[in-house]
Amino acid sequence: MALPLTPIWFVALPLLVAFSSPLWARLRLLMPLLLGVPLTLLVLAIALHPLVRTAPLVETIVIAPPLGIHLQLDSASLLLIALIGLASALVAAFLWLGDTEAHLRGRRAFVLMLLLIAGCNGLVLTGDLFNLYVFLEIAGVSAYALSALRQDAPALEAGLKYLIIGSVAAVFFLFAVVLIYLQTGSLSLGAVASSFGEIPGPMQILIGLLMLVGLGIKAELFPFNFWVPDIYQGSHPAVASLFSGILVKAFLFVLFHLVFVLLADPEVIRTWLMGLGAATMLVAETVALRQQDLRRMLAYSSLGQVGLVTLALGFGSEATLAGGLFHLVNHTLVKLLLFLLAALMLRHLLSVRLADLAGLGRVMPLAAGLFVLGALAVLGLPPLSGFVSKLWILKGFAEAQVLWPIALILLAALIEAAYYFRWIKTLYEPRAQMQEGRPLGHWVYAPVVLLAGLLILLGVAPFLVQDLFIEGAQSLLARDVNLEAMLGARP
Amino acid sequence: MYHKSQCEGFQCEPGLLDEGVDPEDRQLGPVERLVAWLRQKSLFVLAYGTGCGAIEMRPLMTSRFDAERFGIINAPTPRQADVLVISGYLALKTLKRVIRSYEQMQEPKYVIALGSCTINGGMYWDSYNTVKQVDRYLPVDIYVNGCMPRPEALIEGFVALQERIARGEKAGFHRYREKIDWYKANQRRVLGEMMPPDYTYDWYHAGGIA
Amino acid sequence: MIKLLFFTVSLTPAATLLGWGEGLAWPLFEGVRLTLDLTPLSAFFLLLLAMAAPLVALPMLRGTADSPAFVLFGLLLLGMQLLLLAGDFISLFIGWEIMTWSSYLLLLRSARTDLETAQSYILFNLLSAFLLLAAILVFYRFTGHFEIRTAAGLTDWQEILLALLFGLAFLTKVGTLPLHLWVPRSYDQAPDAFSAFLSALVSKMGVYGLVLLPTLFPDALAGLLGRLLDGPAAGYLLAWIGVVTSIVATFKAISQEDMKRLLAYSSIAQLGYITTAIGVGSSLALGGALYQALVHTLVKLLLFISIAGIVLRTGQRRFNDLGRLMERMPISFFGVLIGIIGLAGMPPLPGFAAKYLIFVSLLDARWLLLLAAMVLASTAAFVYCYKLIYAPFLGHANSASAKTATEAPWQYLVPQLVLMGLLVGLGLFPGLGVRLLIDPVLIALQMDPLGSPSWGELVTPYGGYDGVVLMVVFGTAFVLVTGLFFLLRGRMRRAGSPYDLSYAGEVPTAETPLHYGAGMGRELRRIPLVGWILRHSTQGFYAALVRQTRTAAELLSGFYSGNPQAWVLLAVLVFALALQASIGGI
Amino acid sequence: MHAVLDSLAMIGISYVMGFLFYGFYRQFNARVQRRWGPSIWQNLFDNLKFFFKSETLSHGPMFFFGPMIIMAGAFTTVLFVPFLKDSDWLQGFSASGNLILIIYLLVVGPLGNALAVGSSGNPYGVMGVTRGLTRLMGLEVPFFLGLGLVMLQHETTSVHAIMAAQHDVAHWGILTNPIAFAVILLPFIATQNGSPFDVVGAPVEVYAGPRVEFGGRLLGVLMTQNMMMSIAKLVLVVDLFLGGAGNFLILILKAFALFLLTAAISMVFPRLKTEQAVDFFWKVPLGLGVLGVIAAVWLPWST
Amino acid sequence: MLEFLDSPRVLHGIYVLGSLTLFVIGLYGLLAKRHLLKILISIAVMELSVYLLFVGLATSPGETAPILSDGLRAFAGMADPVPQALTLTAIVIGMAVLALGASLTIQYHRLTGNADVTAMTELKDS
Repeated sequence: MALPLTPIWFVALPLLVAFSSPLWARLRLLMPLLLGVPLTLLVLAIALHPLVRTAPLVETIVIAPPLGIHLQLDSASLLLIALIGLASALVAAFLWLGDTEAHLRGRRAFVLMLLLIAGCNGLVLTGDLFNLYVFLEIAGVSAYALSALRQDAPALEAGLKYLIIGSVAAVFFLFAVVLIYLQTGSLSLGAVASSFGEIPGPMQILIGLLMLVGLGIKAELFPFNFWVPDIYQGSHPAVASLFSGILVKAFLFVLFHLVFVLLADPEVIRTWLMGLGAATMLVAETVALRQQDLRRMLAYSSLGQVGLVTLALGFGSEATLAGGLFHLVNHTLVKLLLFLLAALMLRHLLSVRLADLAGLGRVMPLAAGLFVLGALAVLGLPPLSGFVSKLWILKGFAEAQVLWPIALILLAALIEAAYYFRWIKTLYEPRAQMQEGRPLGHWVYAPVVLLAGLLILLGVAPFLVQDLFIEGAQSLLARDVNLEAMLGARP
Repeated sequence: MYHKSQCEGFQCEPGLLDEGVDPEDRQLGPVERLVAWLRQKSLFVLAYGTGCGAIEMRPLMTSRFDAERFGIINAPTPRQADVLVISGYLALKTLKRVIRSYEQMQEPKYVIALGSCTINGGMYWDSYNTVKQVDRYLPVDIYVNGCMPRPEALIEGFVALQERIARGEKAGFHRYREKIDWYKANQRRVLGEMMPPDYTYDWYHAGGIA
Repeated sequence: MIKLLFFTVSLTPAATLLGWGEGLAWPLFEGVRLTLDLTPLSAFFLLLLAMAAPLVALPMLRGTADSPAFVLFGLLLLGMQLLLLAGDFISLFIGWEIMTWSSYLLLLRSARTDLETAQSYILFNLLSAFLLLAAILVFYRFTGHFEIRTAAGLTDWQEILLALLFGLAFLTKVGTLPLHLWVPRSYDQAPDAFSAFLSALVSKMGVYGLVLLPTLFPDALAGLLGRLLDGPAAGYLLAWIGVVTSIVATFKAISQEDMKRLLAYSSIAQLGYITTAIGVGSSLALGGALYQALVHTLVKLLLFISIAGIVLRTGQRRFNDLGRLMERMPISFFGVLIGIIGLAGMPPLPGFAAKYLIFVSLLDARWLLLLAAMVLASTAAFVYCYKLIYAPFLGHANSASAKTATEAPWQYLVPQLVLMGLLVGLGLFPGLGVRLLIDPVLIALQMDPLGSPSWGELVTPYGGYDGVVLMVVFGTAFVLVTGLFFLLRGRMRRAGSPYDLSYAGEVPTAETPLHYGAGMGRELRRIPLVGWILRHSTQGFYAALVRQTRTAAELLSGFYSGNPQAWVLLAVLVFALALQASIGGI
Repeated sequence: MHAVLDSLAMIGISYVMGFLFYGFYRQFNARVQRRWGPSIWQNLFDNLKFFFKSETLSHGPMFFFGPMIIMAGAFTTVLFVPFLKDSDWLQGFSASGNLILIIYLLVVGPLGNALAVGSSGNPYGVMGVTRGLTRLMGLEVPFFLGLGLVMLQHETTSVHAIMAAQHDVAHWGILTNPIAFAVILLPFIATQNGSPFDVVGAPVEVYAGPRVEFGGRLLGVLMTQNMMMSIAKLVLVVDLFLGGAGNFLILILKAFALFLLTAAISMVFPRLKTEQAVDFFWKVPLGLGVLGVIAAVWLPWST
Repeated sequence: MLEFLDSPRVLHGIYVLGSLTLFVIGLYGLLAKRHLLKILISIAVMELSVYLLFVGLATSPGETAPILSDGLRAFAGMADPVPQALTLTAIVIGMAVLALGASLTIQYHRLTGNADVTAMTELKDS
């Protein structure tokens, strides 16, 4: 029996593999599978690309009429799926090749990571609000557990904090879902979207705000993102790289997917979203100036970039959307690179505080060099990919004749430069005495070098992949087409 | 209390002063004559004011005495000066500097000793810390006597010097070059540890050319 | 082997210049296409680059191979070539940024760079870069394309806005007055050979941009207030900015106690002249600006490399610790000598030709007050030029290492000799420089060429001079005088010791403070204007800015308290407020 | 041949003129102070005496070359200033030069000598050089501004053209552009190292100054170039403001008149400290120059 | 006497009031209590209030449970089944989260000897 190429595999495969983990543990196949599953998903996504180009792929798994799980795969979500596959494959490769700590290579980590992948894929794919809640919780629970994985005080603290704030977010989101259902009597995105306009105004606002708070907490927007640095600092950097690389991206995508589908005219909340994005960006970059811990600094930087993406996506013109999506991808790659490097430094030196990293350039030249590369990419300096995406976003704003976001983005980039270059300077501090740490193998660097290569490649030849983002932007904007596809798939 | 334990100056070496004067008049060629004439027309003075004599030097340049009409003008540094006027008693400290200044002047150079204290100790004849007789340490060309001599006397001294220059006589600086060992021995005797370093005078030992 | 490779890499700008065919293009992404093209203007600056790169590379070859530095230098060259060849703004910006960060990383290769220097370097340069990007985007918003060509159909105000943004970006790079904080410290602390490149070439990219501006917006300078006297009114402002920069930087340079810092300030001052000339904007002025750029490149390379040699041999860089190196490092001495003659703009070296053109252009525009101010800067420059040659080479050796130093190694001497030759040659033939280098650029900028009847002559509508005659007269006079004097020298005696000085009857010793190095120019403070300038600095402003930012960061980080209950409380409060605001407000 | 003879003549004339003028200055000064004063030839005697000093101390090659450079600079300066108007003689190489070049040539020599001062190792000498450069910084601004006004008036930097434009008395620069003359007058005295701006090489009081280590024949060279340079400057100002000179006699007359004016001013003012001098130049002559610029350029009737 | 309670509006009003009260109580607990378990319980209470609201508002008086049995073949007169199903799912998920939270709390308490949320200061800005 030929397995049909359907979107359901993106959720089902990791779940299946995760739940049969005892078998794999017995067969000692955990690590190969942890690498293999995302890679399979990535290949699957690439294989589906030609299909999706023409029209969104909508699939409904009927459990019992009228209940069913709607999965909707359009160009934008395909992009996210592929990104999640790629990112988690790279992290898996890092864990495998890098001979990392035992708790990251055990069964629990295996299960939780696959769950996280499944949850994120589900978030991106689902066309149903309640399923969204379910996937949100799946991703959430696995994330809580992942951050507490090391089971020492900081990790447990991070896990607990994450759990508390995540549950609150889930409650808010659930509240919104409940209200939507009570107002419209349906949960399918398509149906809700077509009747969302008929809900009385104040109720719309209430729902919108509840959603915004719920998703805002998860997607790390400004007044709701205070938990982020703690969690990233407490978790293992590799895990944090997953959070920053895929989890946040999935939630961001969900937020904007909802915005563009539910609202007939997204412009009503454009100012809100752009304001939130700008505030996130500026506040995070400013606070990052005084950080002394690499993981925490990267967390703030991640927040700043999320703000930038929000600003770009919130504006909602095609160019900013495409640029925003590209930047999303770039940021994932860069933050993977930086967090994985942080993991290496942590293993080598047992600390990633600023003072302890002084003079690292002599002890770990490759790591330091790659850190510089990553920092340059975050800052959007050519010829690295961050430059292209940032330029794309800025060009979008310029085309739309809106200049204030350009000023804010450049200002934020300047502040960002202030702290990134402080770190770089410290890495190459000539006078520092640095003790030799634990030696690392050469293969450890393979995924990181691959990431760096990707950054350079995307920076030099972005035209190779530009169609992906343009199509993704178009499909996000094409509300009618999406609605039609979703409604048409209704049983 | 001053103890006359050794002879000084003329008492020891009575022939010294006469020895400096060239007995036979040297015949000057026309160029030498011109040069000598030019030299006597322009005297740049380094006035070394060590004592009360210095006060008599100032009026020399004023409107009343107007030494400039003889081509006499003050020079700022020893390098540019032709005439060193030592105007007053010399203590050990000042002697050292006078010698140094003299040796830094460019030849031809002349020394005028102004006042009794400079020439023979004068009223400080029994002081324990002054140098009594400057011509034991530096070759003096003109002695202007008095305590203190008036500016007119000094001008007379200058004029006498000019005449000697114009005649092309051997001057003090020749003597200093020729009898450098004697001068240095005298200087060393009083200065002892305070002698200036060798490089300030060792070229004299090589005949004045280094 | 690596060294050989590196040296080959340093020749690439020359290869690019010689082997450039037609334009290249590279599609970046949707709607953005990079085009590369060689215009006469970029060829002029590329020539400077081609000349300087191997000369700077040579001293870098000494000692153990520093491969990261080599790679970064290669990247820097790549970025600068890209910048110069750019046919559109995006390529320009890419080149600009590559130049910025690779030079920053090169700066970090020095053991002396401290955090503040590094931060100020990168932040000011990124500020410049981001201003440039903002300008490019505004340009795009107004015109709809990225190409570097005369922008048509803009209103006056749009042009002025653009010129302001671009101008600020480029002025930051050349270190114009309130934005110069990064220059002295980074030139001072950079690796010694690389300082030469920073000062001579990297800053010239700002000049390139500034020269580009009038071609982009021919009316921007005259647009605001029309013409003032015989020059553009907005340019008058720019010219004053340049001159004030020169004056302040010159006085600051005089008060420096460190060779490289002095050179850094002098670099700011020299680039101020160029800014002024660009403000005038006539063909004479632009010719002068280009000539000054050329001369300044040569001179600063020469001076920085010579001084790098001194630092290499003595390990000292403060004026107080050096002295009397003339006998120990004669070639370096002549290097610095030629360098300061060029720097001071004295005839017969080409610095005079550049200054002459700029002066005449100011005269032509009837901006006499600017002329006077510029004369002030360029005369005051004599003081620091003299300090630069006196303190290391003349006077008395003031440290043990200065007493035992030997001549710099050949890697340092070869570039010096080449540059000396170039400077003297150019001084001899100022017309040749005009004919070969300046006029093609002016023609390409659609301006009247300066022209020159012969190699030796520099000609302007206001009269000119002949470099060959000048050099020959001076040389003949010198030979004659020296020969005659030598014949009639009489009895000459060499002083027996460096301490054989007429020193008020004293005998100075090694302990006597005889070297007047760092103190030179200190008494200038007693002049009211100079004292005022030297007492003030922009440092306090930037320090306050940093302090404010830190405070803001501290305040904002209060949000990130680490207490989950506070997070929830804030989220709920925001929710309630937003709800109140949007529903209650309706 | 013509060029060689011409050059020699110019050098000789400036030498003799210089010493005679300054001899006169000394006597004039003495008479003002109610004394006899030296003879008019006194400066020449001094100079020749130094040339015939039998001993000269040197501090090394650079110390030796400094006076040579300054002498060569003085020769070059003299040769680039046209002495006569509408004549083949006493032109030197002035056709290949211009006003700005001459102003810069005036400082080439002193800077060369500054090297010699530095290499002597005497801090007092270097102090003197610094003072000289400081004074230069002060005086050059109004001096150049005044000359700028002249250059602007005639729209050329060529001394020949400026001279040619002053074809009769009514067109003399001093009448057509009196402000410019007033502006340059005091700075001009300072360039001549005249009182009250002569603290740099002041003869008696200060054990300092660029010449502190020079003696013997090298000092003679320095004195010579000083005299020649003074004449070059005098002639230059005559060319610019007094309409140049048609023949040698008029040249001497005009130069002497100008010299008398500057000497009279020098004589009656007490010496200023360096920084006082600079401050003075930046206030009074420069202020006057700014007024001149406003009158010449900014006001509506000025074209 | 209590017929007015049968009117859907009143009944729904009571549900709304009740669940909002619960929500606020939960929120209060979340914000004011310092023991981790109490906080977890408060979150559970908040979730519960949302479930109650959902189920309560989705049902009108007189409707029966939507169970297709006993010969009932249609949904007539039954409450909307979807909210009930969803609520069940949500309860399960909430349960899982709560369990995870409780286990983490226990581990944390074992490791550090405290369960006070304000004492969790290992991670903060430096």
